[in-house]
Amino acid sequence: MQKQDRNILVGLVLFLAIFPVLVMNVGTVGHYLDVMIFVGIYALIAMGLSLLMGYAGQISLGHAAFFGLGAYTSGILCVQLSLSPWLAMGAGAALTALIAYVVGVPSLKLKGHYLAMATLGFGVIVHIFLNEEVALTGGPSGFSDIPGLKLWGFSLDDELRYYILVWCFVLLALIFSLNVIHSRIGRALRSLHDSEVAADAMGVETSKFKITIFVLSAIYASIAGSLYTHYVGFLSPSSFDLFLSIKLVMMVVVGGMHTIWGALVGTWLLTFLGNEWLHVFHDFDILVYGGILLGIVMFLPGGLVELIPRLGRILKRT
Amino acid sequence: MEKISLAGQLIQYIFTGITVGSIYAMVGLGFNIIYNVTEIINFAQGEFVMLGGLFMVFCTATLNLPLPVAFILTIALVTGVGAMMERSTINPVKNATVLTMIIVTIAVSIVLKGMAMFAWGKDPYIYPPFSGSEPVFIFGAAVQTQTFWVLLMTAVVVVLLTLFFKRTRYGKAMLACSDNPEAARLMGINVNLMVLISFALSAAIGAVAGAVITPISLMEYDRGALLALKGFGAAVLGGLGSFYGSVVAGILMGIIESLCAGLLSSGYKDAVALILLLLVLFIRPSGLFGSVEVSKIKKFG
Amino acid sequence: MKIKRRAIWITLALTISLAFVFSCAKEKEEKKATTELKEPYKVGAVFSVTGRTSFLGEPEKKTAEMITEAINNTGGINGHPLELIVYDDESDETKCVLAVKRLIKKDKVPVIIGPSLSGNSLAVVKIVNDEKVPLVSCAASFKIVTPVVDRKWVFKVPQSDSHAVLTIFDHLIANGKSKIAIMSVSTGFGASGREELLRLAKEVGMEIVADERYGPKDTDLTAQLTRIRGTDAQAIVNWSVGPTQVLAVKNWYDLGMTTIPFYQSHGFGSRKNIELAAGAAEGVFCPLGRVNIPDLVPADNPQKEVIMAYNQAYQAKYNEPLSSFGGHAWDALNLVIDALRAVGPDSAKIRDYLENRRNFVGQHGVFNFSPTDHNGLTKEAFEMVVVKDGDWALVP
Amino acid sequence: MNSENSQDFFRVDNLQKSFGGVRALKGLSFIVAPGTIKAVIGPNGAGKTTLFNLITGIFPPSGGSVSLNGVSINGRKAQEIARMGVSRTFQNVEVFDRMKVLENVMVGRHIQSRAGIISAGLRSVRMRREEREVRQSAFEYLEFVGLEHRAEELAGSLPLGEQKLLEVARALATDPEILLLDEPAGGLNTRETEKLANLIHRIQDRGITVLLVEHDMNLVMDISEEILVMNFGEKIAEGNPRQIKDDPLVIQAYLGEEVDYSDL
Repeated sequence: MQKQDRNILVGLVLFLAIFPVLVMNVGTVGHYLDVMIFVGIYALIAMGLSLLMGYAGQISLGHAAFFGLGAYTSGILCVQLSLSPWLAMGAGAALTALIAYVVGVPSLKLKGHYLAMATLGFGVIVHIFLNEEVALTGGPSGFSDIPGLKLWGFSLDDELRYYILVWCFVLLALIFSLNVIHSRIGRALRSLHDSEVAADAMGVETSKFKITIFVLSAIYASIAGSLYTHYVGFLSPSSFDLFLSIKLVMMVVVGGMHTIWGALVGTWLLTFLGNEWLHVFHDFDILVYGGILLGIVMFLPGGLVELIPRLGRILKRT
Repeated sequence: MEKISLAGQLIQYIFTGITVGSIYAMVGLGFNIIYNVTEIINFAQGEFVMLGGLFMVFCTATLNLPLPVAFILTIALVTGVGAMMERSTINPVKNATVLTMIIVTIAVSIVLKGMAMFAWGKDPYIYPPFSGSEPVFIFGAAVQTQTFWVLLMTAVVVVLLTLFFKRTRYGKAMLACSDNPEAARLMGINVNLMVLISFALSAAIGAVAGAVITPISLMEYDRGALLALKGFGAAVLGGLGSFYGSVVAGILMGIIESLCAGLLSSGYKDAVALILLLLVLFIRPSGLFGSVEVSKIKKFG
Repeated sequence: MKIKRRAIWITLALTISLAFVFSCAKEKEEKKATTELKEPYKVGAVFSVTGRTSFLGEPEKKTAEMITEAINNTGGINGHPLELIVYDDESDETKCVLAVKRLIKKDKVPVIIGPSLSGNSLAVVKIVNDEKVPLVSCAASFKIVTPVVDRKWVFKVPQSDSHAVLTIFDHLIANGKSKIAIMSVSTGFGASGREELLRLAKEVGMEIVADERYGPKDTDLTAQLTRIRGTDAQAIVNWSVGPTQVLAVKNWYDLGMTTIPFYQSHGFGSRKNIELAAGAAEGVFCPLGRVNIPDLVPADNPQKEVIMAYNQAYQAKYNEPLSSFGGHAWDALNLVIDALRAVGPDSAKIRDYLENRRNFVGQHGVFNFSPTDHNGLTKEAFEMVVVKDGDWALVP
Repeated sequence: MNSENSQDFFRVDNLQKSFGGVRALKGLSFIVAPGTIKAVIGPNGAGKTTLFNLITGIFPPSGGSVSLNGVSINGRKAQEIARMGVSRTFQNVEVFDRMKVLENVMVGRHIQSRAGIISAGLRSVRMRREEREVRQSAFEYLEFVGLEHRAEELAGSLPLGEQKLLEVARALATDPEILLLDEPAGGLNTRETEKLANLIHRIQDRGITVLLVEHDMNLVMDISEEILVMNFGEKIAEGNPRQIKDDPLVIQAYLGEEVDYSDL
């Protein structure tokens, strides 16, 4: 891991540690801990997407499907087979990885917009499947009463514990991703971006790594799905539709897709905007949301993380 | 009433499929025009259709304009929206990747949706069909007269587009842009203007689609996204860049959906259409009529 | 270019700040209206005001705000002003979960009404049970309140789908029909209705000859109806809300299928739908809560008075026709006000009070809650009506 | 290195390529003996770069074959050919602009390392050891071409001459048996060219066979043991520098130009 990354990581951990202390006893923001749990869940997916988009250079408009597959596998195995939630999470990840591989091999041969359409189509197909297989998934009415998570007999049902759990997962995935980025695989993927011919001539197995990253990002999404399931305790297909896929891509782009930190920033901003801060606008919120998004992508095409060095320069000047 | 015969059913499915498919085709055409000039997939394309329907509501019900006037005014208004969108959001952004531009269009679609919500509320709207509401019976299949308007307008759009691209100076210039924007610029073509025209033209086609489909299917502020999805499917299935491809693919998708809903399973009709689309892509990675070479030249991401 | 850019930035910033100021001002105004002598009673509400099911949440929000205003103008609840805190879940489960948590944690409300959707209600059942805050849902699914042991803190005011299905089946049987085709939209509402149709059809011996589904944004249902035309269905029952239910009626009419009677779910209960169908809805049956048909309710019906009052007040304030969904908010909020008046803002006491409330006359029926029934309605809450001359008429 | 039969080390047989109707290579055959330096020269458009692109698998040949140590490599993917021991540099420099200089060379070590995604993500002991080794050897290659002082800079920020050296280091890092240099001296000044000649000799000293395309005749004459002259996609002469200098066909190929070696 690079020094810079390590510093940011330490900063993030400190922030995460202080955050609950800061907000929990303040009435008006006491529920921010909840929002942060969802930020964590979506950040997990966004990080995988960031690897896929920013590093492997592939787009996916179907990641809500992997999120949903993880969530539903967890939910179904726990409720119908009374499997341990942790086992179910693993099973979900394995199943999702398998499906991602099967879908990824033919899809990743496609380029640009065709790949976008293929992943989008896959996402919609999974969504329809969740809607129609009523016997298995409960159909559009969803299914409820999914048990919460337990760890060594500890029930993880209060926000603080779940917050810690979710962000532990996020940090682990973050460290894993940073390690991958700074390994031969990350180098191979970055080299691909700069010059595909040269990467080829160095013996870099382009398609193999694209699929590896695709599967990895699907596994992240699946684990996020399991965490979502056990927190909310209720599943219905509408939580895993095309619009979520698009929103996830937006999170990555708004944050800045050329670094994995961008995914965290984007997820954090869009989740808080969408769920919290725009409520003051009442009915106007959709317009403001669209406007903010438009402003960011138009004027900061590299995402919000672009602002940080700029801010640094301004601070230095003063 | 009597049971309908299987043949009658089939005819009914195909008519329904062609009607719905024509709309997909028109949305797909809109995608293609912008894509050809800019390589951007404009996800606000569905919003143009929505606006087409709702501006018609405004013109006919609120302003009480006669139908032809309302129709032309609607197209003019939506074209204006398309042009404004290009000037305010696409044009000012320089040096952005195609992916960023796609996100810009998604953001615009959210804003347009929000504006429509304010102007018209969330209820669906409808206005009477262009010529009488009594259906015509063909071989036992009931066909709404509006269906003929949809087909007619699709045909008119296709013919006018062909004439535009083959015969007019601007059309030829736009095709040149699509082949190679740099070369076009060097040849003295105002690429900037061509991009503007492409958005205006797409918006106009979207408006036509919205205006003719609303009497059949109603229209409300958040209908755009799903239409955009289907239209994108048609554009990709036909092969991005191919106008005839998206018309054929759009109608094909409509018919497959309708046949599937009628004969197999109505719940899975969209899934079946999409699975077929994916299979086609896996076998022919550039769609039915797309050129492999062209898709290689185009940059992305 | 530079100047242009700056202009766009400025416009953007101005718009946002203006909207911000505007909405803050609005909030303050609301606050001012409720500052009275005694401490206000808070009631939380979560409705789907925007998003794909905004047609549920919007009248609900309007109704709830209207009632709040009215009660505060007449001295509040035992002198306490009522403070209604409405959040919009945008028809989204995650947002709904967050909104309910916010109501409990940030706003510390003792009781919550809503959400509008069954899925969203089910998503928050666990939270309100854990937090021990009573919730009066405005969504229909019977799952929200079954089994009652696991749903101790949850009530719901809309009639269950089973009530509507039974009303329709009664009418079908009375008219000698035994083979039906069903159509349903693939959303929570449609799926729940479909489940009940399939389940209850078996019980009453109704044969289902076609079971068609469609998406909530489909533009044409001709294919599904044509397939039904190919069966020997004696009636069609359609279960959906929103534009597709109008589409179903229009396509049914256009296909010349009017000889096969068409039944809509109770989701059809808005006059707008009849207008949108533009004549095609003539002869369509549907079971409706009495709130939808104020003029048709006989004068001796216990609900007549409250329904007429609500109807007049709503039309006067918003100048738009009533929808049955607003009625759910009326029932939920008035039940809660009733409880607050009796026991004050104490979650546990409100729950106990609601569970034992009998003979509460509401918009959608006379509620009789009990420890085994957190809905409190029967199929008598529905009247079978038919569209006649562009308006509702009671089925004789 | 397999030098038992020098005929079989690197062999190009009747290699052909047409683009559309244009025949860029019309049946070219030659061999490269192990451990030698061979140059390919010819006027612009003679098909030299096409030859390199066919050998390294950037596009498939239309006919004929290429083999290394008796194993056919034509028609394989570029990555596979790289793994078999053929590495190259590019005429229009293709360094990884946004990566550090050292990282560029580390990509060159790609096929010499094997950490998979799991051991990479978990930073297993083995992976860390491997990573250290990769970094170490990459640094050695940088030292070899004399770029060690630039290790931490972005490759895109280097001047052209250093980018060319970087490409050489990166190509060497793959441990090739044969190294293809595509106009390594293009855009270099005299001093840099001298250093380059020295570098190519040192590469040869490591036992690596070198095949280069070059316009700088002084360099070519100075370092190569054999020269292949091409024109219009065909071989017109082959031999040692002295033979080539005197070959009438070569002189004819450059007719209309001054017969000046520096301009050939």
